[in-house]
Amino acid sequence: MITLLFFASLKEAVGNGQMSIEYEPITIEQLKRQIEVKYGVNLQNVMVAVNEEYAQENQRLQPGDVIAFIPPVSGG
Amino acid sequence: MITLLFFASLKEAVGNGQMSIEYEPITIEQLKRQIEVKYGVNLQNVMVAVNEEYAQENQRLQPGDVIAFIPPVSGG
Amino acid sequence: MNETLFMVTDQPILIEDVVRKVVRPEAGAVAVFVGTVREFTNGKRTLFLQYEAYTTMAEKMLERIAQEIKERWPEAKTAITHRIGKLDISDVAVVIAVSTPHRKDAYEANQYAIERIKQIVPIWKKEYWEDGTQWVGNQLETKEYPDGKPKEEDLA
Amino acid sequence: MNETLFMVTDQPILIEDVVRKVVRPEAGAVAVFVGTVREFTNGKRTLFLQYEAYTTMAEKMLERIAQEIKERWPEAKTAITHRIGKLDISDVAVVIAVSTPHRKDAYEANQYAIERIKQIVPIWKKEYWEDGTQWVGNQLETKEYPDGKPKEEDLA
Repeated sequence: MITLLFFASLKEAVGNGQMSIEYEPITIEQLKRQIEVKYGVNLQNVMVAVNEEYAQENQRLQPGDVIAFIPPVSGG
Repeated sequence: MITLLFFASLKEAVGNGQMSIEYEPITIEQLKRQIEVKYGVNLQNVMVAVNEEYAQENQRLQPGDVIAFIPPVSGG
Repeated sequence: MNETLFMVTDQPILIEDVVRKVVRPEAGAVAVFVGTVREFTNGKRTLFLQYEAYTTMAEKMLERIAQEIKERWPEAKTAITHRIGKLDISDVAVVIAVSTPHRKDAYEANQYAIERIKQIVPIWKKEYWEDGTQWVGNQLETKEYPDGKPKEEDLA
Repeated sequence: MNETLFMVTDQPILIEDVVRKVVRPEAGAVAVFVGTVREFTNGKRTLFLQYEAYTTMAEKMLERIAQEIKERWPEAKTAITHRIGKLDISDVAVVIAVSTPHRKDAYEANQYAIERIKQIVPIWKKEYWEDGTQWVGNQLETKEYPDGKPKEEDLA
């Protein structure tokens, strides 16, 4: 299983902050395309963290990964 | 009368933080020379405030002035 | 040390507490940044804000920023607390405290910290106005990112 | 406003109090400088400090610094409290808080304030070491003033 986390505007757009999906040996980039299609969201400027560390688009998912979609941050 | 105020190292050197002297129509520079001679102190790097405002050496005393001798400051 | 130097909390922040974490005998200077909720931004009046965080990761990123500071200013000690939840005008959203032996380093390291917070720490704010709401994207004042946030229509 | 923005006090300083004086709806950033008593200076151990002030003039000069800041950064609001009397290691000697709408100004104005304090505010500190004491002269870190203070022998 893979855990997906959505925050802020994305959470509202997806309608859910957290969900689980079946593990597939795909890259983050591929996962982003799937999400975009499924939820009609634009992830172009969205960073992705794998297990709480920012990850490159070409990183491949591992079983048990927690994948967070991080829209441009606005803390401070 | 003129009130003289001494602070920090100068206060210790002069042995007194405050004293009164007779008014004389002299400049601050002349007053400094008098103090230096009388108390054996060096006022070369000492700023002078007249009535709580920094003053130039050529300013002339006025009756009732409060003259403060201000060694290099070290607040903060 | 049991103190938590890097915190995301839903409670009001006491500036004194954050500063105390970095005060130490070898440091003579603490530069502190206090970010408060501003009422007007670009002429538009904010009623209140709602902050959301990916808390566990945000605290990790705050710690990473402190490590980056340590690499650049080896004598610096950093503590950061960021508040989340509903914040009213003038409420304190973030406190950054950096202590160093000499003050110039403290100011520089502190500015570095706030810039980095606005780049990498997963915290978001939602503005509530009289006529609507919006999640705010990248707010780096040094640089404009017109495309730095998903557009409302993309998220509908 | 009844608050005293510029204070010299013999009581411990609450950072929160000084910051609160400058927090306001139009300001989103407060830069704060907290000066604490450092234990070691040039390798020499300080036991404690004694601060003395020409209090009435010092408060006037703090206010003048705030006016100078206002001329350079018109949107800034400044509050400064300086403590005098006996201070132990890590005690807070001075707190400078400057609020501005945008943070860069707050940092710059704050740095300006501490530099000016070290130039024109009549406050002096006396260091107490294990083997003696000394009134400290000009301590501007940006510039050396080897002749910036009366020599001990001149004062004997």
